[in-house]
Amino acid sequence: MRLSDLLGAEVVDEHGRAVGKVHDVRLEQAGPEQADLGPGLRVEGLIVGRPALGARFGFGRGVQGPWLLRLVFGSLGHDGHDVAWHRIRSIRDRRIRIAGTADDLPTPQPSGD
Amino acid sequence: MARRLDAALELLDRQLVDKDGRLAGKVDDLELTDPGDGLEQPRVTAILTGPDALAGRLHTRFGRWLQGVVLRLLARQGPARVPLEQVQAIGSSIELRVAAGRLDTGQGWARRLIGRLPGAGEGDAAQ
Amino acid sequence: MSGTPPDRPAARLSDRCRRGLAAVALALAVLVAAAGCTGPVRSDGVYASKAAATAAAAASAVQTARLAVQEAVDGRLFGRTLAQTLAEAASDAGDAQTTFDAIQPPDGRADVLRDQLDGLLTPAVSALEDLRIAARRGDVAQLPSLAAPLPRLSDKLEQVQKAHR
Amino acid sequence: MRKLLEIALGILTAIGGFVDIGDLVASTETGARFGLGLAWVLLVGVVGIVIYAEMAGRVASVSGRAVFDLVRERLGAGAGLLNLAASFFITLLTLAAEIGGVALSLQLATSVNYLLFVPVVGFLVWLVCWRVRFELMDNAVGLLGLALIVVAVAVWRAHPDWGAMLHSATHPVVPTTESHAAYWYFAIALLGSAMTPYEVFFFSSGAVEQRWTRSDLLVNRLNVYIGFPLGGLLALALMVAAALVLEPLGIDPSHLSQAALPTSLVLGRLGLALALLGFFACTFGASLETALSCGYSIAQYFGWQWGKFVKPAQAPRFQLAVLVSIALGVGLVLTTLDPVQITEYAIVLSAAALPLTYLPLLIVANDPAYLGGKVNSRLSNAIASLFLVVLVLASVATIPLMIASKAGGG
Repeated sequence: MRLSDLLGAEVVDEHGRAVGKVHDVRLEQAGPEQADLGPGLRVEGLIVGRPALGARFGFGRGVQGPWLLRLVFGSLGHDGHDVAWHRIRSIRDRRIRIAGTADDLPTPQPSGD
Repeated sequence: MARRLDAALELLDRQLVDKDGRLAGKVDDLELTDPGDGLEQPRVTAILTGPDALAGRLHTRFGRWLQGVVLRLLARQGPARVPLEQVQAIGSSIELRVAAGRLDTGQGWARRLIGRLPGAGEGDAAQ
Repeated sequence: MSGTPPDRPAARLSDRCRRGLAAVALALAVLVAAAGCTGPVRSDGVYASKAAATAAAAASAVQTARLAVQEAVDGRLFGRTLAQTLAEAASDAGDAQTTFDAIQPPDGRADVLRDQLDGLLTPAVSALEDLRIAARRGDVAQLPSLAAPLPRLSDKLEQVQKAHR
Repeated sequence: MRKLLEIALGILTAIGGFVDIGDLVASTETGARFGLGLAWVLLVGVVGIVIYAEMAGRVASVSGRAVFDLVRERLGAGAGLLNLAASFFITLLTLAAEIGGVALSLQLATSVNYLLFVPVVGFLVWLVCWRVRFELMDNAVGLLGLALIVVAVAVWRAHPDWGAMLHSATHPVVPTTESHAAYWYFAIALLGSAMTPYEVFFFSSGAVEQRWTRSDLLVNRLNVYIGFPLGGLLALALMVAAALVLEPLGIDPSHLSQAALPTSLVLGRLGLALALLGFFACTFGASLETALSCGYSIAQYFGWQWGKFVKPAQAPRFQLAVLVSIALGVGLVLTTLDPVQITEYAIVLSAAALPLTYLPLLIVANDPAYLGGKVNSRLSNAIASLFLVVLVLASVATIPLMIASKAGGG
């Protein structure tokens, strides 16, 4: 499987209602932290919802930037959902069904490494 | 606290730099283990780089067609794989432990072509 | 078109498509009209403005030639640069005349204007051609006499341009 | 002492390298048709390129990464690809115009048909890109471009009425012989010629080629703040020369020969010889810059090794991209499409695409991940943001104006 198979996939909740599209995949270091990447990276969860152009430009992470651009792009902040991997019930060619419903999903915090 | 990364935001499209500081392509996609029926958490096994990996990200007919064309053009089966163990560090670019020559990043045909011109010098020893 | 009657949603869709296509077609028509291609010209006003533009282009070529000849006579130009400058001026004037003559004059009044302008373009183009040939041969001495008619021609061309802008 | 020499050389190169075929055509044509009515746009364009070139140089010096590499990282692969396609097409068009410009300069000096020179020029451009060291190439061509100073000398020696000129520049008015649409169309063309995207690609990639680091930020700033404005003065000199000599005679220049007439009128054959050298040098230099920029943008998007600081065999796909771009440029000129016409389309399309280049650059120049403490100051952010608004407006207005003014012909 490839990361691009998850990106853009359609996520629906247990009632079949659309939650949104996957626009990022959160990875975590599997196992204790060793030199650099050590045992590698594991998928911790999916970030679902409208892509945050502002985040892409780095407004969420330390970019103060000209206020004009923050005004225009900054506002497109994270309004997506953070879907932990263990909530996923099935993945079939770019359509992901999860347990529970959209509103009991936390909004994603910036990964802030 | 285990380090956390947003794959698309902080890995995808980042510049790969080999151990000699030479540029070795971009992170065009990531290879994950298949969750299978058990739906275990997929692990990142390798970084994929090359125009065909890039084309694979366009989940449209055009993307698949482009991927086919690029593969035939570069006469290769699939994108170049950079196993995750060869990644030294992740920052504003991705430093690798290995020389770019060792990675089959599709430089071959271009290097043979350019190498014929006078004064081209020799490529990396390993290529 | 397939014979099956379109069901409700498809019909609504095709209405929207038809309206969309109509809007696009209209926009394209406006764009083409605004771009003002040199097809047959209907109203007299447009013909006059074409005449004015042609007169301006010809006057520009004639003035370029006059300036170049004056500089050459004063020993300020290289022979080859003079030849190139005059060759371009001659071709500009010639192009202006051919483009203008290709336009169909819409009515009698336009015919008068056409003859008047052609009366200036033809001598201008031939004078510039003679200058180009003399310059390419390098005999600078002949240039002043060949350039003699240019001042009158450029003044008259500028009058035509101002009158019909 | 060596540092002083390096700074002086950098500034002189920036001056000589500023003007290209776009500036040559745009400044001369606007001077002849509008007098100094569009001089203010040249000033705006120079301020714009100064602000953004300094940013590009700073980003490259501190992060070691060139503009297009970061464009993809910031916009993502999809938007990055669209940006690449547009920027590459415009840079290729500019490359063709520059190669055509070199051929036209040679034609003007020899009266031999320019088409015969085009393949030779193409080969020479490739040869220099392939073999000549970056600094040597950049400095040699930049210094030769200084020959254009002769145009400014001609304007000085013509003893114009400086007061009247200043007045007409500060109180721009659209001549009765011109339509407003044409006035604003040429304003955009002039802005496009001053801020052509390849200048930023080349300037930032050049900083990496010359291995600039934080310690070179001073050289970068001096080059840009002194070199570019003085280069802009050369473009202004071309405009004033046309306004003084061509405009009163009603000459609408569409050939390089007409652009040289004012200088030879005042300074005679010596002036003409230097002007021809200046035309040749600035278009040849710009041909090198655009050819390399074609290679830079593609290689940086795909992450291939690029640059002349490595042996060609170590950056084969970059060198191939440069070679193919030059071949395409030569091919485009050999279609006998008038190079001045190609230039006009190149600078107008540049104007339409300016935000594509400058938005990502402005964003990266504010990102501490790349610049650490060297991010934009509040002042440069304010000016740069103001410029971005101007660029977006110009970009939106380009196509409608092109139609309304029938590409300036109206």
